[in-house]
Amino acid sequence: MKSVLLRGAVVALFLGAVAYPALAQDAADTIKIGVVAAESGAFVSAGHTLPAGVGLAVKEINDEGGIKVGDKTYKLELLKRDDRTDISTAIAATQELVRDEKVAAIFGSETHDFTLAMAKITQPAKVLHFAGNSTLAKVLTDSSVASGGEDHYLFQTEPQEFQRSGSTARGVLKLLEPLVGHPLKKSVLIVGNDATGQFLSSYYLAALKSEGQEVPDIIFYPPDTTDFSPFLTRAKSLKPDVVHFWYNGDSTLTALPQALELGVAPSYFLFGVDPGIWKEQGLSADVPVAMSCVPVCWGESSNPKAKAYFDAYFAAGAPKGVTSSVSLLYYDYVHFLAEAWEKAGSLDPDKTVEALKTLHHKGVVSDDLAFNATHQVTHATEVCAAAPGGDITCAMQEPPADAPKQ
Amino acid sequence: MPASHSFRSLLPVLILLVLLALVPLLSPSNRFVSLAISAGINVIALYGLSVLFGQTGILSMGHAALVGIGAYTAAILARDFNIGFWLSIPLAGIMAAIVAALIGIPSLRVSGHHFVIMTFAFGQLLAIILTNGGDYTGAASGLDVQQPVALFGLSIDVLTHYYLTVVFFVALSAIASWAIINSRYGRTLRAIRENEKLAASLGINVGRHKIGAFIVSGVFAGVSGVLLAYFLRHISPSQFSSFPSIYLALMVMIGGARLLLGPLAGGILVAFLPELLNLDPVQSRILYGVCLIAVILLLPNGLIAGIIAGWHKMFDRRAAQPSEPAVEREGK
Amino acid sequence: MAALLDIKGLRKQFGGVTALAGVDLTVNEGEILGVVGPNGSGKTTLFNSVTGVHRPTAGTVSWRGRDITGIPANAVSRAGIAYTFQQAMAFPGLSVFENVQIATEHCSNTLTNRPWTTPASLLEFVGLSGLSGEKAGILPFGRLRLLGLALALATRPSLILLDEPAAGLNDRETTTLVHLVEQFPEHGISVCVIDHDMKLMQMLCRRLAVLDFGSKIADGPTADVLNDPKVLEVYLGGAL
Amino acid sequence: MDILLQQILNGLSIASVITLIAVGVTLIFGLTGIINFAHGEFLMVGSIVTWLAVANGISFWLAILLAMIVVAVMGFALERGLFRFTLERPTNGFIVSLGLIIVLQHIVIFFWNANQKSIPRPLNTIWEMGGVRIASVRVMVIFITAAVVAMTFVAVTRSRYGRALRASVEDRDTAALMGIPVRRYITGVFVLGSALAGLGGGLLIALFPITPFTGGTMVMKGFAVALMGGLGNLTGAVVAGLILGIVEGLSAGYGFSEWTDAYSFGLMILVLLFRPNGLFGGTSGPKMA
Repeated sequence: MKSVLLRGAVVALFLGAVAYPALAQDAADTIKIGVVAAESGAFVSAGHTLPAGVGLAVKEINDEGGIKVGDKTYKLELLKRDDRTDISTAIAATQELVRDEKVAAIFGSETHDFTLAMAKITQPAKVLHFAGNSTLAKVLTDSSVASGGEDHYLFQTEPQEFQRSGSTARGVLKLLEPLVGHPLKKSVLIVGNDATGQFLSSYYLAALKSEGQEVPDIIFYPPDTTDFSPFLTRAKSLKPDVVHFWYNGDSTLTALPQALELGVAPSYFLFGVDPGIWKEQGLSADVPVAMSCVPVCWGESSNPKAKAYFDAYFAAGAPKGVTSSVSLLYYDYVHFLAEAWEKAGSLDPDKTVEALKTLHHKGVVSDDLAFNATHQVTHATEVCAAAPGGDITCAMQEPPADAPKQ
Repeated sequence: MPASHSFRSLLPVLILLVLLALVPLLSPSNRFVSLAISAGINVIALYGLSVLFGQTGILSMGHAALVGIGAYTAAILARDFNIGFWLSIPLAGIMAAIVAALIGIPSLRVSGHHFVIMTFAFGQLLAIILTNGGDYTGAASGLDVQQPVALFGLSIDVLTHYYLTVVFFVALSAIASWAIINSRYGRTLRAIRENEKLAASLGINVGRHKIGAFIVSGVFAGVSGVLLAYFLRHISPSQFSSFPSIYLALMVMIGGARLLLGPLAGGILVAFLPELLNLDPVQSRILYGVCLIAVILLLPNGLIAGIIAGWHKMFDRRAAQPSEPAVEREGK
Repeated sequence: MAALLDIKGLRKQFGGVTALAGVDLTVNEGEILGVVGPNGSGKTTLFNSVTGVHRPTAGTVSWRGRDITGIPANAVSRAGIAYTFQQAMAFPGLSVFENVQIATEHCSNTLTNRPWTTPASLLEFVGLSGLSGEKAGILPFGRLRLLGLALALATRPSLILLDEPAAGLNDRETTTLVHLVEQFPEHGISVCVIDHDMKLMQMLCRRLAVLDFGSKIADGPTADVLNDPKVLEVYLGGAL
Repeated sequence: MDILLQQILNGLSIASVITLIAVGVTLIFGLTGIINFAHGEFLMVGSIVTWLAVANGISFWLAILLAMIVVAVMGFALERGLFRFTLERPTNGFIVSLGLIIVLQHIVIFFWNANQKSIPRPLNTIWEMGGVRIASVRVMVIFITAAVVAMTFVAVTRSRYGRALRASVEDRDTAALMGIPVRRYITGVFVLGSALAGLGGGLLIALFPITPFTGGTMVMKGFAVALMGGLGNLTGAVVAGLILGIVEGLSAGYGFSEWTDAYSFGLMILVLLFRPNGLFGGTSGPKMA
């Protein structure tokens, strides 16, 4: 019997050693901010931009001496947690940041369903939660964001989808038509079949139709497709004027050469592909290609402040990638939050939410960043177009005032 | 086999579970408790897999799909029929068991790797069906679980309370698994694992028992799915496709599929090993991969068998392998 | 004595090869029947076709008057026919005790007048009690055969089919085997043995059937069969 | 009409890529008894080596050769270093390969980040016959695959080594008794399979941009085809690859596109149900329990 008891005890000790106690008490006047994102695993290409963007903003704020809230000045302390592209780790990291570290705000994550699961922890704990997933619109309703609602402290740092889709559709058609030389009447969508793809395409389809486009088909492909030729041939059979690739930059860049090979359409639109990548990889096309970036392009931008931001962003060591501009969905809103705290004069979550809803923040993406009634931002979208063999022109597109009739 | 003898093999697990239940007294960090809950939920599914693979010798790479069935059943029951946590446990268990039986039927004709890749295909098919299931399955964005969890009025949603609920279900799974291993049914499954032809010649209906093993493994997976749905509060198809299934197979093997402590050890190791390596995220993943390789090369029979063998050597008792059936080492 | 097992016109075709070309054979209650024949004469195929390992191409197998042609292996065992395999088989990863325990747990007939119903008594009977804790996989070949016998007996059969039970045994082990098998009829277990060890068959069987190229060429008391010219010519290549 | 022809041609091109992966898998899986789920990462390493070589000015053809050599050497080191110890218990080889997946992916991320990498296409001409277009680079891949499969087929089935190899998988001990140096053959086939993965990786990056995670998803189809065709059976791998390629091409082209993968997985389940050991019957592969 003795040996059996001993055996159980040793294994338990191994477990006990792992339960390291909560970290040492933090310094007096710092505010903790958490970031949960994929810094390893399959989503690292999108995830790494979050800590990079937030880290840059926090450094800038601390370098300027921190923020004055009420009569005290605070420095910001950034806590980065890798979710390893695994929902259980994302949940554990959120529990740690909310309950152990008692952070004032959380940014992340890059994956739609991770963010929703995280929100179930941050919201009851009254922790401000900023995320750039456009699909948050599904949960952000007037009742859920009202005080006492289940998403009162949740903010979507991307425009309402009908606005982004509307301005994108308008921009794409406006930029491509002169390059193609004849009016564009028929569009076909080729979209990745996952949460974001399904959500975005429903709005973009409506936006195209409201621009007078005939859209005979939306072709969904399994998210990790590499050989797109069957889908592209199917699109070709519909004889479209424009083929619109949504939304994952990597998949779109895999599909484009195959589309050019098959000569599918006289022009293409690549959502989420940055002109910077277009030039970096020396891509070229014998037909006009439009591109749009989320939210602003780093390769070629008509937005003066974007260049300064991205120079600092890449200088801080982040690799140049298709998703580098996603960092802006987080960078601007650290400054926005800091300004809200200063305006509210207190760190109280409810006061901060009120400040966030009334403030108009001058950020990189736009000089007039503001959250609407359902905690979503409204700003213009940047669409660029590359003429065959060459120069890229970009232009900001203003969003439509209200959603097209469904 | 004298009953007291086989009870002895349950004792280490019970002791370990009591210790695990006392962990909240050490006021561990919330991160630890959250990871422990996720690990515990995996362990419940692993006990199902240990009956299927450890006892019956059938490896399945679609076990996470069955957990998914459990989770989605719980979410849909809560959404459409307002059925809460406790009632959805048996219902989800039954649903997962039915799907498990369906996945099991081909195992009567196809065996070995051909069957493994088939279960892999089933796992992928389920993820595709859920992704394209429209509003009913919440399509690719998945489903929310709004129902609160309470027991006799006490809210379980507090982390440590949920942790204790998970430990309770892990204990239930361990005891059920122990009961199966030491029962006539368990011996029948082991006979099928060791030599199907001989088993049939002794009157064992091999086909029916194989399907039975799938059904049992499905029940464990379904219960695990309910606990997962109510813990994450939001489930989506990508959590139950092929790689999660491959990881469940990894956990049960690295722990020791045939031993009562195997699933527990495998689940805890795979969940907490990354915690010990907190270098830069990418470097710690490299180290994590290396550690997995090291563990299985140094302890080919799995963690528990390795610990037991090391234990005997350390106390230089006779190194012959212990004879209780439940603690036998993995044979060829 | 009623015919326990009655095989009529049993044929078995493997592709172009005719392993059994219409064999008639009966085994009576309380009898020890021997089936002999040169290698490849269809002895094992006969067994496999009765025990459900193979499905016969034609012919019928009836057991106590009931047609059991082609029923699955586990149904044959439940009907009360037990058998050992040519290559001695056991559950290698499990202990000897557990091997036999499994067999006793799956015997469904409720015949109580069988002596060996508990694992301990079975192991005692075949002389393996000392090894009950050992893994079956490490048993030497001779003991593996005895374990196979114990497994078959554990299902409380009315008829036991032994496929070359003495293969690989030394003389001492063969005599103990013969001594064990001889006791079976007293306990209501009829026996049918396949072997080509004539010395063993003479010791054990009172009746012999001879197979050659898939058909039966002789069937009768052991002494007569051994002097039958056809058997001598085919089997022993000339006078004994 | 030309659309149907184009879809069949697309299917043929998909088939060639999947078959090239399946040949490596069916060799290693079927003939050495090693369960290497990291075969996809071997492919990815082949792509990365090709990318690095081309980026440093080396011609594409030399780069592919380099990729084959590097991955072959890596295969040799991993077989000698790790998989040699798991021959007795293949399921442990499966765990080692899972660990390798994580290690190889994250080493590449550590040195060359996780962004998408591509090389300029070695051949740019695109042929067009009556509305049906095929890129010369895809035809190149089809021909190289056909050549590679033919050469491996001769090596494995016709030659002395091939027969000895298949014998050693059926029963390692008996083969050893007959004087077949089983250990050396297993290493030899593993290295050959790795070299094929290197070649596959090089051709893959010639067709599509790759990320450190592309290998993982591609290899699952390779496993499916290897098992559908029959483990260790090269003819089976080619035929099953063709079937899967055409089904995928037509289902994406004409069926419900979001169910494309469902068709190929469903097809695989049906084939295995009716031909439990694969279309052409192969070895049962490494032991399981």
